[in-house]
Amino acid sequence: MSLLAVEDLGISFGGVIAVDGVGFRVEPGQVFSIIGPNGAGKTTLFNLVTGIYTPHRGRVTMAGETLTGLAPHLLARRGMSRTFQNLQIFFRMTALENVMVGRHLSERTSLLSDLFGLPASSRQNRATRDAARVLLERVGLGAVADTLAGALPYGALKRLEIARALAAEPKVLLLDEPAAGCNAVETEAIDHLIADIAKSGVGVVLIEHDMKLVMKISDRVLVLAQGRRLAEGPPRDVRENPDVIAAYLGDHGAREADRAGA
Amino acid sequence: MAEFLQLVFSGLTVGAVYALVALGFTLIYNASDVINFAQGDFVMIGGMGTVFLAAAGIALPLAALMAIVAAVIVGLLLHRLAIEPARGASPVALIMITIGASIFIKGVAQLVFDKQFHSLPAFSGDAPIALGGATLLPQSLWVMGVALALFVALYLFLEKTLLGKALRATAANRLAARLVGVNVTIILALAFGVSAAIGAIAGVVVTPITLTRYDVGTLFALKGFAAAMVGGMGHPLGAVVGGLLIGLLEAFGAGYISSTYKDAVAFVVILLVLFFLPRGLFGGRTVERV
Amino acid sequence: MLGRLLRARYATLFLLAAIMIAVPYLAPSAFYLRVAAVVWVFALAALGLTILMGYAGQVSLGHAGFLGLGGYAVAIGPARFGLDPVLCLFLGAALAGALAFLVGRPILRLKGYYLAIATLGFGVILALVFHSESDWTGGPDGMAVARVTVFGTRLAGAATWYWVTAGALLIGAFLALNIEASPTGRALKALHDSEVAAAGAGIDVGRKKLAAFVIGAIYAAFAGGLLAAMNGLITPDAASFMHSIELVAMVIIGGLGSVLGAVVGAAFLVVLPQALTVLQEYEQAVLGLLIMVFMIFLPAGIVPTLRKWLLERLS
Amino acid sequence: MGTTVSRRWALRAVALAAFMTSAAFAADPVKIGSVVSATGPAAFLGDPEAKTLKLYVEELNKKGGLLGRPVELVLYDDGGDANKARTFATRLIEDDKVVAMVGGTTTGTTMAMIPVFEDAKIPFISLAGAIEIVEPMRAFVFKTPHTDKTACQKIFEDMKAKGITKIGMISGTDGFGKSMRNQCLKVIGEYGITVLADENYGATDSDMTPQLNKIKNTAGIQAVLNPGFGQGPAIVTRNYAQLGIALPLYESHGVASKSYVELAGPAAEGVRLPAPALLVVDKLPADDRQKAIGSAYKAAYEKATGQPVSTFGGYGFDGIQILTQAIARAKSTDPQKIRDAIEATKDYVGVTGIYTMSPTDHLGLGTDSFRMLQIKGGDWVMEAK
Repeated sequence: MSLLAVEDLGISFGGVIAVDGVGFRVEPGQVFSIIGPNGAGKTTLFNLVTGIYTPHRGRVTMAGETLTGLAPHLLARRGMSRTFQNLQIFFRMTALENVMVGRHLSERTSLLSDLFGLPASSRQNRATRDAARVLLERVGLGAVADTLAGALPYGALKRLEIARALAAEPKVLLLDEPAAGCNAVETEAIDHLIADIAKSGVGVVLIEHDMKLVMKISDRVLVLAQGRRLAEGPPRDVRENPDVIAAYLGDHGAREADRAGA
Repeated sequence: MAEFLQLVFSGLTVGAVYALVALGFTLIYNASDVINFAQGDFVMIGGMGTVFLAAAGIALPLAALMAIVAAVIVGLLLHRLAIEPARGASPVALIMITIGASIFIKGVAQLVFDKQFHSLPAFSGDAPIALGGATLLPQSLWVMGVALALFVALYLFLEKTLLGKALRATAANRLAARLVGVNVTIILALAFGVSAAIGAIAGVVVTPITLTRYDVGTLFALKGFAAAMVGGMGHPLGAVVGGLLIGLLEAFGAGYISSTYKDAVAFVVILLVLFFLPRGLFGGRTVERV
Repeated sequence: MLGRLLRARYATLFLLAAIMIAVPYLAPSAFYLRVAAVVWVFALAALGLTILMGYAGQVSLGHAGFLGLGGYAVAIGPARFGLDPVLCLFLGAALAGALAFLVGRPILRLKGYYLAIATLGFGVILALVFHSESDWTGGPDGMAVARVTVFGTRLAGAATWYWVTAGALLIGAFLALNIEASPTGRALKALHDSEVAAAGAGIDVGRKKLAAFVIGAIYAAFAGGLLAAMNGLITPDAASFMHSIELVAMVIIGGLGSVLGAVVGAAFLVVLPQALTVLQEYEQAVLGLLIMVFMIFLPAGIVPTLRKWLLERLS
Repeated sequence: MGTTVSRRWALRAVALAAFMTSAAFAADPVKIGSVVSATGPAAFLGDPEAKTLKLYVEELNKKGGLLGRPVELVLYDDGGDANKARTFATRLIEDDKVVAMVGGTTTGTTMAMIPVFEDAKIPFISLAGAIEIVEPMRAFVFKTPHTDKTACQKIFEDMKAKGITKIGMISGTDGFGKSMRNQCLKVIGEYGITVLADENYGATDSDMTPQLNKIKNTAGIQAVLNPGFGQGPAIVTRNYAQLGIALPLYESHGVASKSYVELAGPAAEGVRLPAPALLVVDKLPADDRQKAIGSAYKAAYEKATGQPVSTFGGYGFDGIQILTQAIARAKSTDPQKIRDAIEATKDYVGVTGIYTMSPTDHLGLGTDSFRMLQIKGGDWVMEAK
C-alpha cells in the first residue's frame, strides 16, 4: 500500500481535456517529480489531487483511504500539504503569522476559549508561535519573522510557503515550482531543504522546471504532455527515454539533461 | 389571461427601468471595478432636472436634453474629483466614496430643487391602450422602447466602435489595455459619462409614470444593483435580463402571492438563483486559478 | 514606550475605558451622554462587522436585520410572553445567532459583490417582516419596549444608559480583541487573504466564515436589544437597508479590521449629524461631502492611517 | 474622540456667534423646540411643517415676541429616523432647555420622543396622526392632526349615505397607511360595510396595477378606499384610471394637498376624500369661522414658500398657535403652567378645525372638522352637507 496512490485521474474544462487518465504512486521518503512543458496539466493534476478541482474520473488514495473529491481542508487533515505556483501568501500578516496559520491543525482551542481569551488560548498561541519560529529558521527566514509578508522578496515567499506547508506536519507534501524565480544560491538551499524533508519520511511531490534540480533530487520522474503520461521512471531512464527527448525535451532539453547527469 | 398580461405589462415597464440602472452599474463596474451607488441619483437628476427646467419655461425636449447633459457633467465630475484621486484604494473604500457621493447629490438636490414629488406630462397622452383585455399606458411603450434603443445603441457602441472596443479591453484587462496604448483614464471617464447619460435618460422617460423626488435614487440604486448581480455583474445582457426579471417578479409577486411581500418574493428568487449560479445568470462558472 | 503601547493587545481597551470615564466629566449636559450612549451601541453593532468584514473579509449589507431582530426580541418578549427584558436581550442574541447559522451556510458560499447582494436581500426580507407583521411588531410605527428593571432598579435616564452601553461595548471590544489574537482570528484573517491557502492549511473555510457571521449577528442583535431598551421603542426602520449601509460605513470609515476603528467610525456617523445641525438644510450635502473627503484621503480608514502615521513618527 | 469633541465645540461656537449677531434681541428668548422629518420618506409632511413653524415664529417675533421676550425656534431634522428623533428630543431638553416642543412628524418618531418629554415634564404637541399618541392620555403630550379614526368615520358615513356596502381597500404600508387601514377596519363594522379585497403597496412602489387589477377582478365591489400619503396615492389614482375602474375612489386626508391633484392629473377627477376646511378655504361661506384664519395662513405660506398650502403645514400652524397662545395665557414659560394652559385650550379656531381640549382630551377635534371633498376640474369642491 503506497503512501499516495493516484489512479487514472481525469478532468476536462469546456470540452478540453486537461488531464487524461494520469496515475502515479509516492512512497514515504521519496521525491517524486512531475515535469512537462507549460500547459501539460501539471498544476491541474496538483489541483485534482489536493481537492481544489473534483476529478471527472479516477481515484486518489492515501495509505489505502480513498480521498477523491474531499474538500482541501479535509485532505489537509489527512496529511496532505501543498504550495502554490502563483503564491497564495497571507499578505496582511507577518512571515511568522503565515507559518502560525499553517499550524492550524495542531491547535486545540475552542471558539469560546478564543473569544474569552482563556489561558488555554494564550498557551496555544505561545506553542504555535514557538513551533512556527523553528520552521522559519529551518527555511532560513528567521531574521524576517516579524516582517509583513507583503514586504518580502519573491524567493523568500517561496520558502515561506514551504514553511507554512511543513507546519501542518504533512505526510505528503506537494511543491509547485518551489525554485521558480530563485537564484542559484536560493535554489541550492531549496534543494537541501527538499532532501531534508524527504529524509524525515515525508513523501514529496514536486513540479519543477529546473531540470538540474529535478534530476538531482528525484527518486522518480513523471513526464506529462498534453494532459497525458508520456513516461515515468527513475531520472536516468526518463532522461534517456527517446519519446521524452523527442516530444518534450528537444535538443535544448537533451543538452540540459546531459549536463545535469554529467 | 388578461390578468397575466396586465402583470407582464407592469413588470416589463418597471423592469425596463431597473435594467437601465443595472446597465449603468455594469458599465462602470467593467471599466473600474467600482460599484457606483450614486447610479440611481443620475435617474433622479434626469427626472428632476427636466421637471424644473420645463417649469422654468424651457420646451420639454430641450429641458430633457439639458438635464441629461447635467447628469453627464455630474458623472464626469464624480469620476474626476472623487474616483480618480482615490485610485488604488480598496473596492470598499471606493464604494464608500460613491455612497458619500450619493448622499451629497441628494443633499444638493433638495437645495437646488425641492423635497416634493413631481411629475412630467406623458409624451403621448394618458389614454390607455387596450390589449388582450389588459391596458397599457403609451408611456410604458416609451419606457420599453427607449430601454431597447439604449441597449442596442450600447451594444453597437461596445462592439463596433474603436472607443467601445477600448472600453471592453479595459474591462477585460486594465494593464494590458494600458500597454496597447488605451488611455485608461479617459475610458473610465467615458464609462461614468455614458452611465450617467443612461441613468438620466431612464429618469426622463420614467418620471411620467413613477413620479420623481430628490431621493428616489436610493430605490433605483438598490433595485438596479440587485438586477446587475442576479444577471451576473459585468454582463450587459445579464443586466437587462436581471432588470426585467426583477420587474416581472415584483409584478407577479404582488399579483399572485402577496402585495405586502412582493419585494421579498423578488429577493427570495434572487437568493435562489445565486445559490445555484453563484455568479449570476450570465456570470458563467469560472474555474479558480491557483 | 508609546510604540509598544500602540501594539499592545489591550491598549484599545484601556483607551476606550479612559474615554468612557472622561466623557461624563466633560459633558455639559445629559444630552452628550445620550449621544455617547448611541455611539457605544452602534459601535457594538459595528464591532460584529469588524469581525465579519474586517477579520474574515466577508461583506454583509443586511446586518441591520440582526440589529432589528435583537430590538424586537426585547420588545416582543416582555409584551407577548411576559418574559424578563434582560433575558430577552440574550434570547434575541441567541435567536439572531441561530438564524445566522441557518442562512449563513448557503449565503457565505457566495463571494464579493454576490455575497453583498445576498446579505442585502436577506436584510430587506427581515425588515419587511418587521414592517408587515403588525400583530407582532406593531407595524411601521414600531413597538414600545417595556422599561428594563435590573435587580429592582429601573434603568432610566441618559446617565444610566451611558454606563450600561459603555459596559456592553467594553465587553464586546474585549471579546473582539481576544478573537483577533487567537487561533480563530488567525484563521479568519488567513481566509480573508487566500481561501485556497487557508483551506490548504486545514482550515474549514466555510465553518470559520459561518462562525464569524454568527458572532457578527450576535453582536448586532445585542446592540439592537440595547438600543430598543434604551429608546423604549423599536421601529422597522432600525433594520432597514440604509442602516445596514450605515453600519458598513462605520467600519470602513473608522478602519476595516480595527476595534478602535469601529468605535471611531460609529462616533463619526452619530456625532457628525448632531454637529452639522447648525448647517440646517446644508446638513446632508456636507455629510456626504465629508464621507467622500475622508475616504479619498484616508482610504484605509481613520484609525489605521493615524496609527501608521504615529508608528512612523516614533520609529 | 478628542478631535470630534473639539470640532463639535467649534461648530457650536460658530453657531452661537451667528445667532448673537443676527438676533438683535436683548431679552432672554423663549425657546421652543421642534423635531420634524424634513427629509427622508416623510419629508412630504415634515417639510411644510418645518417651513410653517419657521414662518410663524418669525412672524411672532416681528410682532414683539411672547411675554415681551423674543421667541427662538430650535428646529432639528430627524430624517424620519426614530432613534435620531429620540436623540434630538434629549438635546432639546438637556442642551437647548426648551420650554415646550411642537413636532414629531410621524407616529414612529413621536412615540420615540414621548418618554423623553414625559420624563422631563415638558409639553409636547405632536403633529402625527395615530390615536395612540393621545390614547392612553399622557400628561404632557398633545396633538393637532385629526386621528385616522375620525377620517375613517367620515369616509364611511359618506359611503353609507350613498348605499355602498362592499369595498376594496388598497393601503400604503408606511406608518400612515397602515395605521389608517387598521383604524378603518376597527370602525367599519359600525357602518355595515365589508372589505372584499384588502391590498397593500410599499411606500416607494412605482406601479400598483397588479394590486388594483386584483381589486378590479373581485366581484361585488362598489367602491375603493386608498389610505396612504406621499406619491403612492397619486400612482394608485393614475393606475386606477389606466385600468378603467369606474367605481368611486376614496382617498384619505393623507393626500390633502394640491400636489396630489397635480401629480394624479386628470385621473384624480371625481376622487372623494375627507379634508380640513383649509383646502377649500376660498370656497367657504363668509360666515365660516375658519375662513379668516385659513385664508391668512394659506396666503402667508404660499407667499413665503412658493408652494401650495397643505394640511400638514396646517397641523404645524395649529400646533404653534395653540402653544404660543397657551404661553401667552399662562403668562409664564414654566413648562407645567404651559401644559395646564394647553389643556385649557377652548374654542381655538385653527386651520385644521376648532379645538377644545380638556383633561380627558388632548386633541380636542371632532369629526365635524373634516369636510368631505370631491375633485372636480382639477380643484377641490365641497360636498353639500
